[in-house]
Amino acid sequence: MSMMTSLPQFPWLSLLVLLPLVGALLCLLHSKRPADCRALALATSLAVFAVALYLFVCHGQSDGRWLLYEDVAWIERYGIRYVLAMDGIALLMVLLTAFMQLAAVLLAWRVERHVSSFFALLLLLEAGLMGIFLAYDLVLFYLFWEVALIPMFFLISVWGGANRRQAALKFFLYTLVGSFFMLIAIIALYQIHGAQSGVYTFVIGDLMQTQLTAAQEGWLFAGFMAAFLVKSPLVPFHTWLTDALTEAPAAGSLDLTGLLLKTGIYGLIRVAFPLFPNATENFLPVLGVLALVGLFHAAWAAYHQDDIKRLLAYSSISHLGLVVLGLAAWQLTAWEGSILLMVTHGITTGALFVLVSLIRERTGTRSMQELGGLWGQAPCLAFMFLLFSLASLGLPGLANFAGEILVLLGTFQQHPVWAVVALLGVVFAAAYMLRLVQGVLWGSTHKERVLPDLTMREWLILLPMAILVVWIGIYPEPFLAPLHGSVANLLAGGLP
Amino acid sequence: MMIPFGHALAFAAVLFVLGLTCVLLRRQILMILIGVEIMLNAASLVFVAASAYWQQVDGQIFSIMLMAITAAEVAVALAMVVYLWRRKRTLIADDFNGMRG
Amino acid sequence: MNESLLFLIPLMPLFCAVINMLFGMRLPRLFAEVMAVIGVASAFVLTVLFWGYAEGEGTRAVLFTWLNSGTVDVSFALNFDRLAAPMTLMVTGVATLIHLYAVGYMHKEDDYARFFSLLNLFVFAMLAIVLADNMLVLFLGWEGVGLCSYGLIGFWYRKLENAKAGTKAFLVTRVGDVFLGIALLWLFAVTGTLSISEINAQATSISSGVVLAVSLLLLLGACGKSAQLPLMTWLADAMAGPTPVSALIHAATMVTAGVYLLCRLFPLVSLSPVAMMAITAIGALTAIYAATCAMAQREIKRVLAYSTMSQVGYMFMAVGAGTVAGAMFHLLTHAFFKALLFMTAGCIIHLAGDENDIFKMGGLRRRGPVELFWIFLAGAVCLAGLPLTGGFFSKDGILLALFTHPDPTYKIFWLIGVVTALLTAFYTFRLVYLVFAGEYRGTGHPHSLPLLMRWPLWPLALLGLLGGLFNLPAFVGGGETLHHWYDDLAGRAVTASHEVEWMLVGLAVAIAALGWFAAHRRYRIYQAPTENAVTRFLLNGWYADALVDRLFVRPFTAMARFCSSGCDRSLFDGTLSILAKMASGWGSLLTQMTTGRLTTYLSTFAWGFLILLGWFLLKLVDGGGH
Amino acid sequence: MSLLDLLALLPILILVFGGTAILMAGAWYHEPRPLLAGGIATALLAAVAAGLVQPPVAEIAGLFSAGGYARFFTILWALLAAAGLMIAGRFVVEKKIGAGEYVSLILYAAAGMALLSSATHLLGLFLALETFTLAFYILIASNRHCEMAAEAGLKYLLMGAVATGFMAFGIALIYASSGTLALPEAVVQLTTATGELHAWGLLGWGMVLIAVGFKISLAPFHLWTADVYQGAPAPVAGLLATGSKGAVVAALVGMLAMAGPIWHDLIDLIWLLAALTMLVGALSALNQKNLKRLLAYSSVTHMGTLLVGLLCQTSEGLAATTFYVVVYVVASFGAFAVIASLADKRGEPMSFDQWRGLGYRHPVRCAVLVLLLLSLAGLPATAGFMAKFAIFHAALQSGYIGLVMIGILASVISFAFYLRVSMLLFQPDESASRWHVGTSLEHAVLAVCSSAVLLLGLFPGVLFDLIGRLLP
Repeated sequence: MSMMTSLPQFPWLSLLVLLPLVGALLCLLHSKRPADCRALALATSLAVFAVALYLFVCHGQSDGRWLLYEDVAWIERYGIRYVLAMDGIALLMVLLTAFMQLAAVLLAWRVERHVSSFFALLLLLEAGLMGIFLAYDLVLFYLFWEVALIPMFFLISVWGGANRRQAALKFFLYTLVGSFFMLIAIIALYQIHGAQSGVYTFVIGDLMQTQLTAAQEGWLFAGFMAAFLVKSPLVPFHTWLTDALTEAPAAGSLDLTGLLLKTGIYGLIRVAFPLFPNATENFLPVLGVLALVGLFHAAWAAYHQDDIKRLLAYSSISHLGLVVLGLAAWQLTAWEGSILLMVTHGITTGALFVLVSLIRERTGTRSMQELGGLWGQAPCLAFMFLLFSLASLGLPGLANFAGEILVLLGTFQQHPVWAVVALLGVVFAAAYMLRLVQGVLWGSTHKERVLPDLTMREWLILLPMAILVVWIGIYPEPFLAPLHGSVANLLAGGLP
Repeated sequence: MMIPFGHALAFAAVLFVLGLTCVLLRRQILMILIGVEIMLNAASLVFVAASAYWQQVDGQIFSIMLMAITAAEVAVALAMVVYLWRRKRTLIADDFNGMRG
Repeated sequence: MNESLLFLIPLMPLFCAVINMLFGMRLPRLFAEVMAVIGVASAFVLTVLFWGYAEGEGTRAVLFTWLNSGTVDVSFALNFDRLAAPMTLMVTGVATLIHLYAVGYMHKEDDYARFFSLLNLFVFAMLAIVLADNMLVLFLGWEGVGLCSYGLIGFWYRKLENAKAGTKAFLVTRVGDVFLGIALLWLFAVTGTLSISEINAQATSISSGVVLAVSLLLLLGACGKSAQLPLMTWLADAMAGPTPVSALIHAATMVTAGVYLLCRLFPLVSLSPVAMMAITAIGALTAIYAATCAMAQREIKRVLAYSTMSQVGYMFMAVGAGTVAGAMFHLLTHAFFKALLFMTAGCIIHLAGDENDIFKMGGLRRRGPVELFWIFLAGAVCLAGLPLTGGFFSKDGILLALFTHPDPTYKIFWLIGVVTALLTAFYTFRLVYLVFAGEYRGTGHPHSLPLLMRWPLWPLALLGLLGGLFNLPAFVGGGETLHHWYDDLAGRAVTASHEVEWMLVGLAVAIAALGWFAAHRRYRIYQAPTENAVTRFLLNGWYADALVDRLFVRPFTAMARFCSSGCDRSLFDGTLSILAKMASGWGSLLTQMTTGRLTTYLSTFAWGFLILLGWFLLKLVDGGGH
Repeated sequence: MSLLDLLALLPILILVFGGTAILMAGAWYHEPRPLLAGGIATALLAAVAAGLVQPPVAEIAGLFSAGGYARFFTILWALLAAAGLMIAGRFVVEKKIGAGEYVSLILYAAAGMALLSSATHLLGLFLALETFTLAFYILIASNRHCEMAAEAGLKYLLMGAVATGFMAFGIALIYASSGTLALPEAVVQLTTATGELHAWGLLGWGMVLIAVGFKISLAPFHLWTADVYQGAPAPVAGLLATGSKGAVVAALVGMLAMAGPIWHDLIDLIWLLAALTMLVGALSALNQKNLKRLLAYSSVTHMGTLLVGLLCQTSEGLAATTFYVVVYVVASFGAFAVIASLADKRGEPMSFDQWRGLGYRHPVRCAVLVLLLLSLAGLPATAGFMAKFAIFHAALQSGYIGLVMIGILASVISFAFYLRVSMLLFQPDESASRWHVGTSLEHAVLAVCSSAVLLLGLFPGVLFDLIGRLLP
């Protein structure tokens, strides 16, 4: 760590956080000219993506050490530091964020009300997410953690569906309750560490050396888990997600499912597990069981939905159950699979949300009862829908399978029963996804509806996603390579 | 003759409670104000008694200040009473209940 | 030649599928059709060209790393060996013929690009199964064929029943896939590799319990794809797809993938006698179950579907009896004659004016081209196992293997096999009579048959009839070519005295004749079908669908409703709204205290004062205690 | 009282004499704007004086401290008074309030608050408290065109009078038991006093607590708050919600900082008060349909949180409390300033029906309001978060886990109502009417408040360091 700080280097990580912030500000300043705002948001997202891509290309291989590390004193009274750090996992999440953000901006192109605010919020959200994935000081982490909520709250509550206000409040308060527990745990850990070593700091790497009694560790761990598991989301604390995802505007759903959900799991990986190794070890079996419960519960509930957006929301929960299961297995392959699955789930489910919003734009409904026969009317749209649905149900050769099979292979070596039960979930996934496809694509076409096929802009959103889905499906190596070192490191409980 | 300190305190306490009771039980703004005056006087009494007990002047100074404050307060209060009477033609405290909840 | 070129075999169909998928509708129809046929035909030609690679130990080719994480290191690799080569040849060959047939069959269909790209994609996926070097590539193909089957069954998606049949097929086979998946995970956990040849090599060092468990899991996986009990309900409904699809996927290739899988992992599976017994039992039960069902079906394609199930049951029995060569032999001949039967059935349906019900056919011998009857009959005699046909030899080999199995229990399976053969002969000729004999009973107007639907039947008819030559048993002077080709992969060598063999042949001939005779008696002259409990029971496939519905579907949907409405809506959201209501209830209670009346406000002073005094007294009492 | 004392008292003197001068001038000169400008100038001058003039003595006449801590709050209240006058301009002109009286009362109130924050003697404390209370009696009812203002004035007056009674009697009892009015001693003596005297003294402190509870509206003495804030004109309510409460808390901080941890006997009581106040305030705000009332209840919650900080008695807790006071003052005053800046002939926008969709009519000010509300809620990256963080940190360090949990519960509920308002502002509603565009002075105040909230949120270190050095 220290040797990284000694080298003055270009603050790439700060750039990742600041660029969207600046973009957001500029958007607000141009509130009278919506067209400029769109261009501005797109330019900013492109710039962020370019930076992320550059970092990805430069640091595609990781030996587990920090790829980049920035450390500045911030609030000295409390020993709070501005520490941004990136390892292979963060790199992947940053890349995903930048990529999804591009899609979100393009998707939001046709937003008509309060364009500048919409894009400003979208960019603010990106800044918050980047911060979450990069922060290595707990207070900084918490700050970004909460900051990311606000834009999402307004995106839902202003631009959302019919039930938007209730959904937005539920989303915010639910996650807030969890994160408050985390705040308390952060402060308590800080005090314990300070009292022990005399050094008051919030930097995760330093706090890892705290000597905790079993009880202390358990309580603190519980505080962190409250935040991360609500965000993940863990059954039974998941109902905020289904409502929020259902009501959010298209770009909001995309970011929510593709990125914001991942922050919870990322928090587990980056914060909770390394800080409390013993409590983690004790909790892992419970976590695995909870993940399985979530996986099945959500899959079942998804099967019952009529609103396709809600169905997808449940499918997200189910998939994340598998991700958490992989983590709970505490095994290299499973972890790498989990992280890969996070990325691929972001892309596939994100794309499905895009498609749902396109369908909604065209038909005015999201109810499966009223949809159907889309294949005959908008074949390209329908093809994309089918492709991403298949990816989502874990068809080999498409992206999700790569992650899923790694999770299962890894998990089986530690907990065969978990893996077997999780595999049953695969049938469930097929059941609800096929029901979705059947309800939307097949059946007789509604003659009275005129459905234009994909436009240029929509191709621009979906095509890169489709290419990625196939690419990761058959050649995930570039996305796995940065993980090897970092994951091995985290599993060994060492400092990067 | 020296009145025992305890007696003075007890008397003042009774006076204070009486004043408070007046404040609580009467509905008339003026009567409530009178109740407050009684409470303040009880305080004055304690100050004077304590001043004597501790052989200091601090308490007496305080009680003089208290009188001044009371006077200022009464002045404002009476102006308010007049103003309210002009507006609403009532001096029952509970009639002023336009805001609640 | 570079062995990587072997990848051209599966990739050619894939390439053409992708081209058709992306550009098929934009380019002339002829282009799509030619693309589709070229994709498969070139794979066939390549297989022939590369045949030499399969000899000996076969050839392994690696394209690139697929998944690499920790101990997992899986590549896109294929293994072109003696087991894979004939299968590849059969798949590509039959597929080429069926593609040609499909060009004719689909000539009025608008959505041809989707059809052909899916069909090509299917061939790719099937070849992936056949050629897979490791379990994961096999799984890729395994799921891929499922997907294509799904897409093609529901090809005419505007009728929701078709789409539903596709969904059902996908789901039921996916249940099987789960077991295959578990087996895959388990094998990886035990052997540390996913390479099939390495797993087979290490098989002997795996503990017998694990071998048994994995074998049973593999069996269940195979059951799903091959429509064996208990995962057989989807196949009959799958007939909703276009006929070329039924011919290719649901007769010749995909449904035999399960058999192929068991043969592939035979060195592992054969280590567990119990598993072998289970395989035989499943095969036997399915064979007789499906044969009984086939006897009562009214739709021509459903008859053939049940017969497929039944014949695949034979193949399972062969594997269970330990003869890979026998299983593969029957697989090949069955592929030829069943594809032939399906394709002919497509012609028949055309002629009957899109009528499926055999009771509304009849007299078709004179309505269509003359050769059609003979071709169908060629397929039928193969299926019925009339002597000297391909089906006769392959089926007889299996029965022989069962009969000569050292374990006496197998005699029971042999008996079942014999009874099934009788039933098979019966329903086959029932079909022939009902379709071709007598007068035309339907009302449909015949469509013309394009040339492309007629001539691909000939090669198949020849292959079916002469299929016995591939593995002609020694006692009739044959060279057992297939058995020798497989050599060490062929499993148990079936040896029996000539007397036994002749006796069995005699029995088989007798049985076939008996079946024919029974059908002849019953159906030569048309009689209206009888409706009774037994026929209904058989018509509905022993009510298996209803049973599945009761046992699995309904509890599943009930659970879904419970999770969604019961848990999420009522319990979780309900708790939340109770909490919210409580908070706002407390809030309004508290704001009610703000009455707006001064006296209320003033009284808070008194209350505060009283509380203070009370607390104070308490404190004093407490303090007095010290 | 020497000349040096007067020099130390200079900021107060500027406020008082400036106020008196303006009062006099107002008698002859009726043009309000110059008077207001004079008032603002006086307040700013007092702030500058407090900042620049190094007081030669540490204590003024044994009544008030002249230390850095006192000067810090003097600056704060003087600035607050200036801001209060800035946003009151249109109110005074449009409602034809006597500008001289209004300005001078504000300045007197500021003087009272400044004195209160620096009180080191119970007499000084009492006098300072009464000074600004009397000013507020009048200010609240100053809008003669408004029925509610009169009612609010009456309510504040009567409650205040009774509280004064409690305060006076409480102080008298303390004096009786300890024999001194000087602050640290009056507390310290209590620990040594025995028997009856000890009891009387504790009772006295309890009664002072009740009076203080009224002033900073601790539950259950908070009932007047919402009515008075609703009735009082927003510029006055802004001061009332921030200055009058902040000054009392500042005095308590000073008292505790000097007296050290000796409130052991009262800790249970304060614990209860804090918990009750946080919860009652948050819950009461939940169903409000009137922004000013909502802000009133929100201030109740905040006072509860402040009490938690006070309860810690550690330097950590006191620093946190001080920081919290500043942040609360800025954010809460800013919120009232937004209301004041929107007010026009129809009065102030108050009910939620009036606020609905206003975010599309006045986007910038509504955005500022949202920011300030979020700061009040304690969202990270705003000053409110750092304040809450500091309080929770101090409370945890002192072992008040229960209070922290209750505080979190209250925070969650608070978020609910702040966010509801935020949503309301940006709820599409075509019928939302336009309000006043606001003057540049009002905008300046808002700009200062919002940037302060953000800057203190991102770089709180400056203020923390300052407070750390100033705490007595």
